[in-house]
Amino acid sequence: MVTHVVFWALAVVAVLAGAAVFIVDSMARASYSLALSFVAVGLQVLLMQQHYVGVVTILMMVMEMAVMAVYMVMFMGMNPALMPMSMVHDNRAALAVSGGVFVLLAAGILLVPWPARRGSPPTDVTAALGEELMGPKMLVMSAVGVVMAVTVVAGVVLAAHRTRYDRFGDDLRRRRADDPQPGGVGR
Amino acid sequence: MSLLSLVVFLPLVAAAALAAVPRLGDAPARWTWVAVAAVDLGLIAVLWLRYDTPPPGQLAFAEQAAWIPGVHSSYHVGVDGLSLPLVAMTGVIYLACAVYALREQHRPRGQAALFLFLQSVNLGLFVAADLILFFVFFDLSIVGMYFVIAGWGHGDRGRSALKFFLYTFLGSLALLVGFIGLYVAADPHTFDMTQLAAAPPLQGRPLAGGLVLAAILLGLVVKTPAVPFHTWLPPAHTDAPAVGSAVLAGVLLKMGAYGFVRVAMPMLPQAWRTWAGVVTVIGVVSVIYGALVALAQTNVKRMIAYTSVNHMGYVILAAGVAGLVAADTAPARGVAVAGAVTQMVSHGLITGALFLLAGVLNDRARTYDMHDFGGLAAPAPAFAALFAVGAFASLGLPAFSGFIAEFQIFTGSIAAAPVTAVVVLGIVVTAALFLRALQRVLTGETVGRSLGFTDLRARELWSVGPLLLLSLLIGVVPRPLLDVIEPAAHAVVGQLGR
Amino acid sequence: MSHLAQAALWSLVVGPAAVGVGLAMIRRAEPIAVPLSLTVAAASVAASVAVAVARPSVSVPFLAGVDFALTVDGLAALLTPMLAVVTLVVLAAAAGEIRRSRARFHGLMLLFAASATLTVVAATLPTLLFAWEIMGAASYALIGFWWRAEDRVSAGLTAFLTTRSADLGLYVAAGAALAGGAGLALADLAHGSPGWRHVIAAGILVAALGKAAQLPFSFWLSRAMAGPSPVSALLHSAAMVALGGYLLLRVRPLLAATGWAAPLAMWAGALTALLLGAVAVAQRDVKQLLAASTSAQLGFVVLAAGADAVAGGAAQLIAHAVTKALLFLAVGGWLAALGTARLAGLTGVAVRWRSVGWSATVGALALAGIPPLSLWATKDVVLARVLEESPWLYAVGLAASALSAAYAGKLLVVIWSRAPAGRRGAGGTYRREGDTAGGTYRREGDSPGISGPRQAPLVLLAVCAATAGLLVLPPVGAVVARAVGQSGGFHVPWAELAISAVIALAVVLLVTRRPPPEPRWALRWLGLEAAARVLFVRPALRCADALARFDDRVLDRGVGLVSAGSLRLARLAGLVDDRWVDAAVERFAAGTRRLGRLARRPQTGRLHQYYLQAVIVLVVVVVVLVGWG
Amino acid sequence: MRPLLLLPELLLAAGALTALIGGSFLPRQRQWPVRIFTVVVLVATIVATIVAAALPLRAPATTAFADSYAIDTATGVARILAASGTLLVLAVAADEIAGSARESETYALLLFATTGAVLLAGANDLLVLAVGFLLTSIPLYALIGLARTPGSAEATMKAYLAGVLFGVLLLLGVTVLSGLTGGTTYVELTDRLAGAPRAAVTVAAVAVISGLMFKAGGVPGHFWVPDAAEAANATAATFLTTVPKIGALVAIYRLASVLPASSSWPALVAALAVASMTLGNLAAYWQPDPRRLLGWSTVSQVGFLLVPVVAAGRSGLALPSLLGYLTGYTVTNIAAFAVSAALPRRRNLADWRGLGTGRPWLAAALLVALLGLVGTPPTAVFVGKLTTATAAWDAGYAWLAVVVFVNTVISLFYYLRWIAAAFRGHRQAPPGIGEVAPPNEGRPWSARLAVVAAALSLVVGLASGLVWSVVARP
Amino acid sequence: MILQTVLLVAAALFSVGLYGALSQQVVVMVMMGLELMLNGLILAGAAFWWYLAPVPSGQVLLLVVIAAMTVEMTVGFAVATHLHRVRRTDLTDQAADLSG
Repeated sequence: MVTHVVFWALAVVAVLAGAAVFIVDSMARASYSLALSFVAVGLQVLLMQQHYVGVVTILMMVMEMAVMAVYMVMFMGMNPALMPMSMVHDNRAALAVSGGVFVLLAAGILLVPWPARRGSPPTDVTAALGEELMGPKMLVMSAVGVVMAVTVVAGVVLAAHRTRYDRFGDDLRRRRADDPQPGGVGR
Repeated sequence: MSLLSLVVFLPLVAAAALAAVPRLGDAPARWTWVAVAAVDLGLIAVLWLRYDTPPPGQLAFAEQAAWIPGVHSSYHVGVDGLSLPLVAMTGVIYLACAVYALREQHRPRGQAALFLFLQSVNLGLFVAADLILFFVFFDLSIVGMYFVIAGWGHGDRGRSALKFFLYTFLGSLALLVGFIGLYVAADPHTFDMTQLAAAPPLQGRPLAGGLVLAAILLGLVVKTPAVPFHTWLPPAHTDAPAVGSAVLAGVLLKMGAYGFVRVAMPMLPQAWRTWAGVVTVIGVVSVIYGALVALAQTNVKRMIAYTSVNHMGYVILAAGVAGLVAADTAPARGVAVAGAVTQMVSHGLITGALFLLAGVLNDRARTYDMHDFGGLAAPAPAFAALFAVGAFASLGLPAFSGFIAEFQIFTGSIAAAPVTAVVVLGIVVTAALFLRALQRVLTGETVGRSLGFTDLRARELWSVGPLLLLSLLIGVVPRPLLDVIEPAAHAVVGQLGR
Repeated sequence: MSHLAQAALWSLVVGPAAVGVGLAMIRRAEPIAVPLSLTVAAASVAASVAVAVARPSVSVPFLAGVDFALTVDGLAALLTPMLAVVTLVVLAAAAGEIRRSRARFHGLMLLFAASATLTVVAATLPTLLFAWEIMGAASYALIGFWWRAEDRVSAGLTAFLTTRSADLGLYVAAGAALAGGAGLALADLAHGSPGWRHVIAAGILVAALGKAAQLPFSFWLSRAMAGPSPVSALLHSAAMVALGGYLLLRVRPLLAATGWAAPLAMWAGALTALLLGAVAVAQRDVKQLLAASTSAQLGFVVLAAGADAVAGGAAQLIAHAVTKALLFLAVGGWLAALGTARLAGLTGVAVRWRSVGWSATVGALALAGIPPLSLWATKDVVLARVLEESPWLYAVGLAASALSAAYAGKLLVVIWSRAPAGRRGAGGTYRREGDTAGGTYRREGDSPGISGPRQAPLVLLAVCAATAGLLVLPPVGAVVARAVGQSGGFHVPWAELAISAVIALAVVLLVTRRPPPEPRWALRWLGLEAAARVLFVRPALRCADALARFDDRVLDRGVGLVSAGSLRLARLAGLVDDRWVDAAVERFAAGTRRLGRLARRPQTGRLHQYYLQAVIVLVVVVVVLVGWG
Repeated sequence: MRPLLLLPELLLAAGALTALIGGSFLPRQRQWPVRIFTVVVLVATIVATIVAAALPLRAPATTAFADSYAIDTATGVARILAASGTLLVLAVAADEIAGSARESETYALLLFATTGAVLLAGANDLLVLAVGFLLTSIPLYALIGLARTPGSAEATMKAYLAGVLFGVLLLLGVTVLSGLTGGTTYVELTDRLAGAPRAAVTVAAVAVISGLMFKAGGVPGHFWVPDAAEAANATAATFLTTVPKIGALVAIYRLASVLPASSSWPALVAALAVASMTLGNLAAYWQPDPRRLLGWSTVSQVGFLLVPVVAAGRSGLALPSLLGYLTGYTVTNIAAFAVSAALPRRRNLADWRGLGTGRPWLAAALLVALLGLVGTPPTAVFVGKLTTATAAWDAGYAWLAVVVFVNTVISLFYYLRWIAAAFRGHRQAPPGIGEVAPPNEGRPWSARLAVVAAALSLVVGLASGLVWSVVARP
Repeated sequence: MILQTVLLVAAALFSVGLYGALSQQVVVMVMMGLELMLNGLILAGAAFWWYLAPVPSGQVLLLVVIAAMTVEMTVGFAVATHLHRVRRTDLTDQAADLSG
């Protein structure tokens, strides 16, 4: 019973917060409400006995949204508090399409004869997950590792316009990196 | 590498060499072309001498090597009574073109390479015994001819070339669809012509057979060309260079007609019998229509182009009649098919010669319009004589190959299907239009561009003359040719009976 | 049979043909042209006599199951020497008349003669057709020999087109023969399967009537007069026209076998003899007169073929050949001398040039059927045979012979009457009538006056013309009859001979008293051209009217109407070709291009629109698949 | 487990990291050792694959990591193709980015993306599929962005956002499938999907397949392709229109053969194929920029490449013809891009006038490449088109074969526009890139690559018997 | 609280996210929309795991989804930065030169 109440509360929070992302008038607030929505979902996941995943979700998203807020202010140089913004286009079409998608999904969800539950959850879900990762799904995880590395490279290549050759000279002979503002690596 | 492959690929090798050697002068390039063409013709002569008729359903000088085993397609070549005459005709025409082009000023090296390439492709098509091989050569010929027209043509050549390419390429793809249909229907799957002819697929499946035949017919009819798929022909001819037109009319058109007797009839006998009436009608219409439209032309080249529609119409007619299987008409239909093959050879020689002569007109006077000439016989007697001979040969005068071909087609068709007697009207119209052209261009007072018209040069004489001489030879002594053709023709008729 | 004879037979055909082609093609042959051609002609005279005696027959395989076969049967044995002789004589005469492009002229003549010979000895349909068509083409080249004059070339065109359209009959006949199963040998045609036999007969009949200028094809003959007179001399006498009749004589068993063909041929011949005789009477131009008389005289040959009077027919052919050759050569000489072909312009020529005059007179009298000259006998042998078939035809025949007497008399009167002064002016009026023959003879640069060498052949021909009648009179007649296999043996119809002799004499005398009438319909060759117009152009007109406005101005365009009508059709076809068929393709291409522009629309460059499109596409796909699957 | 079976993938990934790190110690002008190293890595990959395939000590087809990765002919061919494709692309890079600041990183990214493509091709597990998707996509964004031009930035943004959306779709499909079956490996799917609710399976199938269509660059995930092809530098353009497609199409094939027919996936794939080829051809019709034209043409090629997938499981020809076509497509497409890379300043078809006289070899390469893409015999793509169409017909999709050839006719037109321009007369171009081109106009390595690749496409076509014997291995 | 209800919530989140992705102009906001869609995906995945097949691989799937999300976002920031640096804009509509 309690779980039901909690679940519904969280559901309402998640969806409303999600909607708020596109309603509030500053990016900072938008990111906070997105974080809120994620937290709510994470809690729901916890409700469904998946502690590890739920916690990971919550932590990761809180961090990410913090990063995003910082990013907004730093790079985009816009002051979240002051700058009201509503930058939408084709609003009606967007509403129609997303509404239609929701209707379709709902219809599907309600009409599809979902199969019965296969087996029962292991006693220690997290441990089982660990074994799965180290066992049959090792390839997946190692590939994910590679993906992380690639992400770093790609991110740097795209975001950082100053290369090592700008900092240390074409032959990398320069002792001190010359950076526009002090405090880079190589100090 | 046996003789046949040598015949096919020698020009290709020469073409590659010509293309690769950058510092080669113009004169050497031209003479290389002539030499290679001559050697190839010599090899073909050897081929002819060593040829003896293979048993029905088999090929002489056959070679086979695996190519795409996955789809049971192989490099399989060989000749029989249907292909050997066309191979010989191809060699002759290309040699004539090589001689004619000895004075070519515009990028002769490229032209020589291109034409040698085309020669290989055409020879390959006629000897191919595998549908995919056939298609490969069929398509490459289109590509080569596109560059001939676009590169050495005149007038609105770009557009004509594009039109030619799109048109015939569409046809070729329809052909490919049909081939795949044959492959899928065959059991076991194969692209091999001899196997397909030996055990024709789609027997007893009228709908599928009809559709596959329709695809193949579309491809062949566009190339042949027959009404109403011929509209690429006049512009292509008008804007093509003389040698290009000669090859296009002399050899390339035959690919379509050859496909009828080589692919469509033996491999889809039942469907062919079902639709023979349609084919016959197409043939009759092409004959009459082509003749009438030609009669209306004042541009010599367009006129000759339309007579091609008329002449190839006879071939289609014969092919269609061959399918009208009736009780005791087999011999007559055999005569018709033999006439069709003869017609391919004869039309190649005669029309090739006529186009080369038309090229002389453009070379001297930069026009093809009859009204610009008059009394040409006075300044250019040799031209006049050859043109007159060519015209009479083309209108089916006895003692020329055209008569042999058309007489067989007429008698065979009339005997097999009396209705087709109407096509004899075609030869009257043809006669009328050629005599009109002769009168306009050659006779009367010498006026217009005829003034100061220089007569044929040696290279022109030696390229056109032999073609007409050969036509005369066939017309007077047809047996050597017919002895080769007739067995194969009757074999085709026999296959149609299945 | 000896190989020698076979060689002679081959040489008879191949020799002149080869030499002829050589002369016509090689430009530097000018000086040797005349001697060479005369030699060849003489040689073929010898060869022809040889084959006539030895009766060889040769053959080589030609087309599928049918040989290229030559054979000399009795009929051919009669005609071959005649053909060779006439050719030789005409060539000899031409040597004096044609001064420029001799090589081409003699070459073409030899080719023409060779094809004629081949026609005579042909034993199979393909062989016949082979010779037949080449003969037509050669006649085209000869009639249009002076190619600088457009009208002569188009006259040749008319002749060739008319005869070739008739030749279509032979193509059809060949097809029918192949289907008939009896083979393509002329001798076997009669044994074809009954159904096809009729087609064969019809085809051959049409072709023969066309070549023989019988009704309704006669008009091309009058245009053919545009050629040089030696050409007319050969073409009208022995070679082309005559062979039309000859073909019917060859295939008479076939005609008989069908039952309807023989009577049809008889009536066609008889009517031609009658009507063209009337035409000849009405002509004012001597060449036209002779042309019409050719048709008329050949009418008797066709009549003979139908009536199975082979001997008479053959004799008639020969007699007419020599007579006509004689007359044409004589008249040609006069034309060359006077520059006019108008009868009025020829008054008294016989008085000026005696020897030629006397030869021509013999010819004319023979033509008139005056005993004991040749045509008198031959014609009446035929008529006697016809009398056994039907008296009506005999009556028509008699009338026709009376008419021939009339026009021959007319000619005689003109050439012997005293000439009024100032005749020369006639040439001018003559030219104004539109026939350029007279005007153009000057161009050939011939000297007026008939030179010596020209007279010898005339005399020779005159002798033949006088005596050829012996072919049907004892004792030779019996031999001939046996030779040609005349059914019913040989007998001389003295009664008919007498009757026709009387009629002929009477008519000639009558004509010398008062000139015969010249009705317009006859003067205009029975309006055959108009008839051709009605028969061929009307349908063309109707189609053309349906297709486009085809105005009446075309109706004035004379004989070329058939081609003119189809010309219009053809232009329309060309139009259709460019406007519709082509346009369809173009439209397809244009449609594709438009689609090409359309296809670039979705790529707006705005990301959220890509999103929208993608999502919508997916939603649609899902809905369709779930709903449809 | 048997990680050694993944030696080629390991080589690629490790090589990428090594190139990255090694590059960071090299002076800017002397980064060529990294290039050499990359070449070595790729060659090693190819060799390893061939050796592994040749080794008799295992059954022809097997799986690694508990059925999550398939080692079979398809994977082998994909490894070889991807590696050799990247190898060829390096020639373009040798001209274009030699001595640029990001050269080493570029090589690293290329290797990473290649790894991803191979991973996609071999994926026998939905999760591996998803990760492979990420691994191919992310380097591509960086590669597109390498050229720091506004255009490339825009193309990067579009490619990225499109990628994310379709990634989400892919994950959606994966989630539903694994939720329905309680498993992620294809083996489990095959067993359990039969009984699963059809609608759900269909939705999942649509989601996964269209997610992969983003990598393949076909409808509906095609929007980024022409932009990237036009705006990115030649190296990236050549690479991303060639190598990722290999992985994606093999992946689609594997997945399709797992899905139950009840989800009517053949209809879906057939529809996507027709849409891709038609849209690509029509949109390419009027492109003035050769690079963009090629971009659209790759869209249409994807359509042709999807045809054999339709026949998956119905015709024995399906997989061999797909692999054969992929082989031909790889070399031919690289040849075409290499030609455009060799003369980077000619960004308008009109600029190509006079190529035939000025640069005959390059012109010949262009001719062979474009006619090859049309499918003119005897080039490799012709054999591909022939066999794929045959496979489709064999599987009962005769109409699809007809559509293929109708589209081929349409495609002919725009290829001919380029060819005609290249072979028409001499070229009136703005001075500076006139007929007497400054030596730096042409890029030697790209030109050589063009000729070599064109020759290859001819050879592959003529020696298709040989190729077939490889791709048709059990 | 049964499968369908949870899925409905997930669907709601998904659709809201889709709306955002479709309607927003700022790149980062579009990214947020996409994240929201992934958010719904996580919920759905969890629900599937719990109600249909509580096997470990389902958990791995969720991890992969989360990883994907993080990775995509990281690259997203880089892309946005790149775009902002090169074109001085962060609006998708202001980067719409390539078209046709």
